[in-house]
Amino acid sequence: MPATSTQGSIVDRPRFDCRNAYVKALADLAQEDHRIVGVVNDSIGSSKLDAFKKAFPDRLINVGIAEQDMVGVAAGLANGGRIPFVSAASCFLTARALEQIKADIAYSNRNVKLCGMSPGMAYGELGPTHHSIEDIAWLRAIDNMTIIVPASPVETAAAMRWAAATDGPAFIRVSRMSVPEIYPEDYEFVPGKAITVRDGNDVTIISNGTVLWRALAAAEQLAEDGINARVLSMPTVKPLDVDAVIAAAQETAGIITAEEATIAGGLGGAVAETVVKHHPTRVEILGVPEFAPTGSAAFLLDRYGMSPEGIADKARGLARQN
Amino acid sequence: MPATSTQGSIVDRPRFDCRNAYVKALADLAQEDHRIVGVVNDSIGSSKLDAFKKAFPDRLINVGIAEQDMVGVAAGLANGGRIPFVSAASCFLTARALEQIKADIAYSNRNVKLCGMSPGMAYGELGPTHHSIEDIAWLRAIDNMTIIVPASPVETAAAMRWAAATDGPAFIRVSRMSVPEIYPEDYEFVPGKAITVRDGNDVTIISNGTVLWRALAAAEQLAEDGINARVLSMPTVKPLDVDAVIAAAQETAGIITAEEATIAGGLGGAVAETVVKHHPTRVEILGVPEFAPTGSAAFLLDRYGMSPEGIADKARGLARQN
Amino acid sequence: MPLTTEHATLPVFKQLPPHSSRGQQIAHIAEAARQIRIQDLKLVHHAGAGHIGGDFSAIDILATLYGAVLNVSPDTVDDPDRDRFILSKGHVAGAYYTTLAAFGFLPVEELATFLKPLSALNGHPNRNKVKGIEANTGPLGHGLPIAVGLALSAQLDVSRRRTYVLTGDGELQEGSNWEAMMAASQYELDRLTVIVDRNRLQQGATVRQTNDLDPLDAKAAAFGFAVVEVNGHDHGELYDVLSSVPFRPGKPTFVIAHTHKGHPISYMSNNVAWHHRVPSAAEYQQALDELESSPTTTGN
Amino acid sequence: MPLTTEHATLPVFKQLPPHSSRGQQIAHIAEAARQIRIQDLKLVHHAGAGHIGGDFSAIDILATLYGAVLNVSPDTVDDPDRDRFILSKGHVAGAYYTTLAAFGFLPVEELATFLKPLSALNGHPNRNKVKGIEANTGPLGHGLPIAVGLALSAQLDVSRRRTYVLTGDGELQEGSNWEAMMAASQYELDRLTVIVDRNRLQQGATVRQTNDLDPLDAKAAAFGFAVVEVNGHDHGELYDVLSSVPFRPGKPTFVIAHTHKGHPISYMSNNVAWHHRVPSAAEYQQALDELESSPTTTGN
Ligand SMILES: Cc1ncc(C[n+]2csc(CCOP(=O)(O)OP(=O)(O)O)c2C)c(N)n1
Ligand SMILES: Cc1ncc(C[n+]2csc(CCOP(=O)(O)OP(=O)(O)O)c2C)c(N)n1
Ligand SMILES: [Mg+2]
Ligand SMILES: [Mg+2]
Repeated sequence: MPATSTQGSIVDRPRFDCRNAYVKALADLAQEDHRIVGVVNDSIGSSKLDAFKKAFPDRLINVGIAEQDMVGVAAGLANGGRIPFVSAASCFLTARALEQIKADIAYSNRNVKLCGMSPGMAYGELGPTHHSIEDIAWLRAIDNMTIIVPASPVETAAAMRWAAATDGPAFIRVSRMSVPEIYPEDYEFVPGKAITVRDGNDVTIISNGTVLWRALAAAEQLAEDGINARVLSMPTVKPLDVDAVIAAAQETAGIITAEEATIAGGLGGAVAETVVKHHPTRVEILGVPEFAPTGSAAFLLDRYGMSPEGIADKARGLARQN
Repeated sequence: MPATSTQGSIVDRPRFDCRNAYVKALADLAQEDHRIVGVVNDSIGSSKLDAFKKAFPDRLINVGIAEQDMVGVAAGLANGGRIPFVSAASCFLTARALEQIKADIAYSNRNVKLCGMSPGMAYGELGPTHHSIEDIAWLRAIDNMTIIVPASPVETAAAMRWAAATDGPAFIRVSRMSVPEIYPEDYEFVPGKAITVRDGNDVTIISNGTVLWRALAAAEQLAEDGINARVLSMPTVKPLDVDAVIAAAQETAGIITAEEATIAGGLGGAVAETVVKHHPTRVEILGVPEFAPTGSAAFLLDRYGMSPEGIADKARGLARQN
Repeated sequence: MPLTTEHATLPVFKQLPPHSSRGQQIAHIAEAARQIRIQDLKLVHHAGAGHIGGDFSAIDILATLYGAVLNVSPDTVDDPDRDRFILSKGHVAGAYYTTLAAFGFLPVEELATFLKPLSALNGHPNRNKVKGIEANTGPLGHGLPIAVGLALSAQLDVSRRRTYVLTGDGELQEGSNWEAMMAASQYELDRLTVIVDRNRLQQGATVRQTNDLDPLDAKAAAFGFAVVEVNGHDHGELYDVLSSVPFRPGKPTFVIAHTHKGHPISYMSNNVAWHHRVPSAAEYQQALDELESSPTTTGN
Repeated sequence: MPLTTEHATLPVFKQLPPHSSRGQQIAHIAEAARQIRIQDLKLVHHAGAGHIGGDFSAIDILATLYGAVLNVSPDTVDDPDRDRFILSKGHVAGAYYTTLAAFGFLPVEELATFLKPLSALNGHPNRNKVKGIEANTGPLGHGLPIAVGLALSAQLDVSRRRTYVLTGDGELQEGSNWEAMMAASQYELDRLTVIVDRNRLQQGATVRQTNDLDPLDAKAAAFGFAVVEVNGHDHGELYDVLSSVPFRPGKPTFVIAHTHKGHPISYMSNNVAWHHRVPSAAEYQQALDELESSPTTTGN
C-alpha cells in the first residue's frame, strides 16, 4: 500500500510544503460542511489561508496576536456547534495556550482541532523561541488529546478529514519543511495505527512527520549493507499503536525512533514507555536534545543525527549488537 | 544515612505539610541573603507566606492573578540581581506561564526558582483543573531546567538551599499533602543523585515526592514475603541519575516507578527512556492516567495503584516473573 | 455531621410566565436567592469545604439570570438557540450547582454528593457530568474567551441567542480577559454581556491592595464595551439591566455588579477571611437564622 | 551575493559628551539612524531574510535610546546600575544587532554572520550570545513583564536606573502586556517607560482590520500610565521625551511613537507586504540610493 518501494529512491522524489495540502483540505471540508471554521492569531499568511479567507470571509476568525483567546474562542465556537480548526504556529499555540488546551478543550471535551503550523524546527534560523520541539511531549501529558504528526501532504489531508469527521479534541502538526509524498492519493488515515512503510526484520525505525522520509532513505542505505530495516510510520503519537511496537520489539534487534521533537517525552518516550512495559528491548531515541543553535531545520536535523546516514549508523549499531 | 530502617514502620511516623518547611527555609534564606525575594499570584495564603510578608514586606511581590506576568517579572528581577522564588499553585504556574518559563527563564538562563505549590493531586476535590499532574512532563521537555520533587520537609528545605546557592533555573515541587520525614536533619541535597533509602536486590521501586513513603511502606510489606525491594529516592527528575537506574536494571528483576504525576513523560518516562538506551528491563510505571474523578489526593493515589499494597502487588509481579 | 440527603432541602423553582409583572419577577428571584443561600450554606458547612464568600456575592446574580433572564430550561439544555451562561469564577461551584438544582437542571438530592468521592459535583463545574453546564471552569480568566467564541457562533448563525459570562474582579487581573474584550469589541458582539462580581476582595486581600482595577469602568470603556453599574444584590436593578442588554448597538455590555463577599451574613460580609473558610456549628446556626429571618425582598 | 564581511560597512558611534547641545545630539542620532538603516538593509538583502518593515519603523527609536538616552555602554554592560532596554518586538533583531554594533557592543564584522549556521546572531536576540542584550525575546508579549520586574528591582535597590521596553502595536493584543501594565501602575514604577512602535500594521494586515487597539491612549491611561504621543521618526521629539521621563511622579510612562513600517523607503513605507519581505537586487539598490541621498536630519 505505501508507495515507497515502487518508485526509486525516496530522496529523489519531489518535495512539498504540507501547508498547501492543509489549506486545500480545509477549503474542501469547509465547502462540504458549514460547521467548519478557521481560527487564527494574525497567522493567515503563515498558515497560507489568504485564499480561504477570500472564499469564506466570515468563517476565518482572526483574534489577533492572542493565543489564549484564540483557543478559548475555539472552545466557545465548538459549544455553538462549529468545528474550529485552530491554525497557529505550533510554538505559540502550545506554549501560550496550554492551560486553555488542557481545560477548555481536553477536559471540557470540545470538538476543536488544534493545527500546529510550522512545528519542530521549521522556523530554523528564527531560533528556539520559534522552534516547537516540546509540543508533542506537552500534549502527550494531557488526557483526552489525540496527537497526529503527518509525514506527507496526502497524510496531512487524510488526518484532517478524519479529524473533521470525528468528534473530540485533536492536535495535528502541519509541516512547513518540505517532504516527499509517501502515500497513494487514496490513503485513509486510521487513528492509533502504525503503517509498515517498509518491511524488514533486522531492525526497526519508527518515525513520523518530516523525519519519516529520512528514515526510509536510511533503510535504503542499510539494504545495501544487507540490513533489512522495518520502517514504521507512526502518525498517531497518542494513542500509540502498542501492538506494532511490541511486534517490532519481538521481531527485530531493536528500535530507533526519529522525530523532529525533543528527546524527552515525545514519540521516543512513548515507545520507550511501551517496550519497558510489554517487551523490553533496546531503543535509540533520536530527537532534539537542546535549545538549538542558529541554523536551518535541515542543518539542525543532520546535526542531531537525523540525516539518512545518521539514522542508518544508529541502526547498524543496533543490528550488530544482537 | 536515610533514617528509615531504624525507626519502626514508615506508616506510623508523624506527617508534615512541606509548605511549612518551605516557608521556614525561604525566611532563613532571605535573612542570610538580601537578593532572595518571593513572587506570588495572590497565593500568599495558599503558599503560607503571611509571616514572610510581615518579615520582608517589600521582598514579597504579589502581581495578582497573572501568572505570565509573575514569571516575566521574576526574570526581570533576576536580571536586576535578585534571586526570585516564584511561589504559586503548580497547575497555574506551569500551565499558564509555560512560554515564559521556556523563553524568559530556561532559554534566557535566568536565576529563577520556580516553586510549584500543592502539586500533583493535592487539591483533590477541586478537580483536574487544579491538579498539576502534567507539570513534570511539561518541564522535562524544556532544555536547561533542573526539576526537583522533594519527598519530605527536610528534603524540601535542602533542595531550596541548594537552589538558592546555585545559579540557574530550577523547578521545585512543594507538597501540601502531608508526608513523614525520611531524612536526617543534616541531609544535604545533591542534584542528579538518587538516594538508596532502602537496599535490596530483588526488585527496585523508584519514587519521589508524596509517593516515596508509600514505596517504603510497600517495601516493608514485601520484606514480610521475603522479597527485598530496593527503594530509590529520585528527587531530581532532571538531570536523572542514569547510573543508579542502570544499576537497578542490572542488579534487580525490574523497576517500578511511582509518582503523583501523569504516566506519560514524567519520572516513569525518564526511567523508561534511560533503561531502553542502556540496559533494557521491565518497568512498571505507576502514575495518574486520566483526568481524575472527584476525590482526595490520598483516595486518588490509592485508586491509581499507589497505596502501599498497590505498589507491593506490582513489585511481587515483577519479582515473580524473573 | 457529614453531608446527607437530609441537608438537601432546596425547593425547586421555574421561571414565571412571560406576562408576569416586574414585581412578581423580582419577588420570585429574591425567594430563589434566599433558598439558594440556605442550601449552599448547608453544603459548605456539612461538606466542610467550598468558597462561601464568593458564592454569596454571586448568588443574586445567578438567581436573576436563571430565575428570569436566561432563555434556557432543563428541557432546552441541548437547544442550539438557548442562551448561554458561563461561570468564569468556577470556584463558586457550590452556588452554581445549587442554582442549577433550584431551577431543575439537577436533582436536589444529588446536591448531597457535593465533593464526595466520585461525585459529579466536584469543586469546579464539569460540563460532562452535570446538565446545563457549558464549560469546565476553575482556572481564572478562561470564561470570557469562551463567551466570545459563543457570541461569535451566534453571530455566524444569525441567531438572537445571548451569551452571559460572570467573572470575579480579581480574576480580571488575568490578561486573557483583556485579549477577549478586545476581540469582543472588534467583532461588535453586542449580544455578549460580561458581568463582574465586583466585591473588591480576592483570595488573600482586597483587590486594591493586590493589583488595583480602578478605574474599571474606564478600562472597560476603553476596550470598547458599554459599561453599566448596578447593585449586585438588588434583584430589581439586576433584572432590569440583565434583561435589557444590549445598551449600545454594536457594543458588548460590561456590567459592574457591586457586591459584598459573604453577603448578607453579618460576620462574613466583606471579610476576606471568608473566601474559603467553613462555618463552625455556631457560625452555621447564626447564618441560617439570619437567612431564614431575612425578608424575601431584594436581598439587601 | 551572500552576506560577507564586505557588507559590514557600518561606522561605529559613541554617545556625545553630556554637555553637548540638543542640536548636536539630534544630528548625531540622525546620522546613526541613517547608517543603521543602510547596514540593516545590507544584512536583510544579503542574508535573504529578516523583518525589514519593523526594523525600519523602530530604528529611529533604537538610535535615540542608544545614541543619547540610555546610561549604558560596552564597558558598563555588567554594571548593576546601568539603564535597561528590552526589545520586546524581538523579530527586529537585525535592527537591534546593527544598533548594538553601531554603538560598540558588538564587532561590526560579526554582523556578517547574521543568520548563518551556528552564528550568535539568529533571528531573535539571545542574551547568552551577544553582549548588551538583556532578554531573549521573540514570542510577543514577553518584554513588558520582564521590564516590570527590572523596574521593581531598581525600586528595591533604591537605584535611579531606568527601564525602557519597546513593543510593537499588534503585540499589545497579547494579554500579558495588560497584566504587566496593571502591576506597573500598582507599584508606581515611574522609572519604567513603555515605547509602542505604533506603525498600525502587524504581520498580515493593519491593526485596525485585525483587532483594533484604539483608543490606545485611553487604554493606557485607564491602566495607570502617563501617556505621551510622539512622531517616532522625529529624533528631536524622541530625544526630548525619552530623556525626560517620568512625566508624572508615581506613574510609569507610555510613549505612543507614531511610525511607518519600512520608513523612509518609498516603496516599503506603510506597506504590510514588507513585514518580512526581502528586497530584490533592484529594490535593494533603490533603497540604498534613497538612504544615501537622504539628508541626515530627523529622518522625516
Ligand atoms: C489562573 C488561576 N490562578 C489562581 C487561582 C486561585 N484562585 C481561586 S479563587 C481566587 C481569587 C479570585 O478572586 P475574585 O476573582 O475576585 O473572585 P471572588 O472574589 O468572586 O471569589 C484565586 C486567586 C485560580 N483559580 N486560577
Ligand atoms: C506570541 C507570538 N505570536 C505570534 C508571533 C508571530 N509574529 C511575529 S511578528 C508578528 C506581528 C507583530 O506585529 P507588531 O507587534 O505590530 O510588530 P511590528 O509591526 O512592529 O513588526 C507576529 C504575529 C510571535 N512572534 N509571537
Ligand atoms: Mg472578588
Ligand atoms: Mg505594528
